[in-house]
Amino acid sequence: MPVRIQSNLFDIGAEIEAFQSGRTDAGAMVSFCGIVRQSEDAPLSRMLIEHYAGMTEKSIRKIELEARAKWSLVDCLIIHRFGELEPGDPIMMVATLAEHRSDAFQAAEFLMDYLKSRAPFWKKEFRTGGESWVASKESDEAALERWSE
Amino acid sequence: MPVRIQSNLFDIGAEIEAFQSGRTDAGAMVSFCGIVRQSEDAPLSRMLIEHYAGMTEKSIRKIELEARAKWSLVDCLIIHRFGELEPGDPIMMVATLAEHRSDAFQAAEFLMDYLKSRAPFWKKEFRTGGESWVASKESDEAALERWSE
Amino acid sequence: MVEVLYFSWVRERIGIPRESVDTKANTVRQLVDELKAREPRYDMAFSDLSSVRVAIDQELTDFDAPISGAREVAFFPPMTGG
Amino acid sequence: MVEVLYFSWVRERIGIPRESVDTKANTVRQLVDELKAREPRYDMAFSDLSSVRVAIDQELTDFDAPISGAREVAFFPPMTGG
Repeated sequence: MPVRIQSNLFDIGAEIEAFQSGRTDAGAMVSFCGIVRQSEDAPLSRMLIEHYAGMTEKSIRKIELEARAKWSLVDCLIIHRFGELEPGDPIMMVATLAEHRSDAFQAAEFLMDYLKSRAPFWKKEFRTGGESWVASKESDEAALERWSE
Repeated sequence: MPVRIQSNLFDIGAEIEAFQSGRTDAGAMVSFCGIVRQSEDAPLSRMLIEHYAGMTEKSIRKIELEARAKWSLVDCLIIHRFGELEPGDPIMMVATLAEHRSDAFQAAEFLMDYLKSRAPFWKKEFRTGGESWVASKESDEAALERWSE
Repeated sequence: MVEVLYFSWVRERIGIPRESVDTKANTVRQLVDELKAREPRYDMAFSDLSSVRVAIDQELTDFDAPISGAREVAFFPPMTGG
Repeated sequence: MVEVLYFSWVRERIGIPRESVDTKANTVRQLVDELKAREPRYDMAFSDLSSVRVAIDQELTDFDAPISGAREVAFFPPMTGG
């Protein structure tokens, strides 16, 4: 169950390939990748991601254990970057391997929902008009509720 | 909106990389990959996928148009193989690019649910004990209902 | 004349992937009845219609659909893609 | 003595990423009140507690949590990972 917190760029395709290749025990793989999105209205020059080093990996491992308790997973992979990023760069990725597709999909969505608002990362955007911290969305907090039944 | 129906093996990582690289207009990418799963109880030697050549691409394009009408997608990719496959081989993949993660996730799940039971493919498994056509699952038919609200 | 196609175990039971059929049937169900009357292998393939699906001109439909004007009628089990 | 950490705009407003604080507070809320009484920059950082989150020893908690025995208290805005 690899969890990696890194400032280095990573290659989505190579990570997915390494995660799945040679395995014959899973019928379904789901991946999610968050990418620094450019905007035409307010061009983004770069993004800075701050994190709480001592807490980050610990909180992500906790989220991962919850996912493994809720669904039948063969494996999962979580990579999240911090530091300086450019438009088009991958910010983070999650991949899940399961026997069946519904476990793989649900676990990936659950991991994403929790990483969004429970892992200690903060994004700052540098645009032509100035710099600002990305605000959390009410919809992200609301997304967590669907997992609490 | 690439749709490819092919007998050749494809490289999941390379496909995902080619699909996303150089793009800065999407903040979220979701991929699903179906893999020939090995079983310890009844070892699988190979899988054969038959399809209805005239209808396959047409039916997949129709499913794709429905997904694009329901969610805001930047792009999507669908690859499905036919012919002879080995354990561990990718069977098919779907990838979606969207501004936001919920569109990317939902469209990918929708595409998978429809490809499972509305695209004209039939799988045959060759095991030590004999060969048999994979039976459709009631749960796959039921999965379609959630999209009809 | 209509082109009739068979896939998966329907094809295996009937023994051929396709054939041209000269039919007087108005609906898919009538075409199935004509085929079943021909030979036991058709009767075996169509013994349980709840496990057979049909497409006319490459669009999924049902057994009550009219086949007038159809170029291609295909019979197969529920699909198992993905 | 407790180690107090600040992140994102809480850090920017207070001007430092961490400091050791000698405190008599029993709860997080009392610690915040002590800090606010120090200097305007703390008052500004903690002016709206509904937009500040707190972790004690790297576990998310709330402002009523006791801080006795805590080694590390961190303040930050709602997280925006993923």
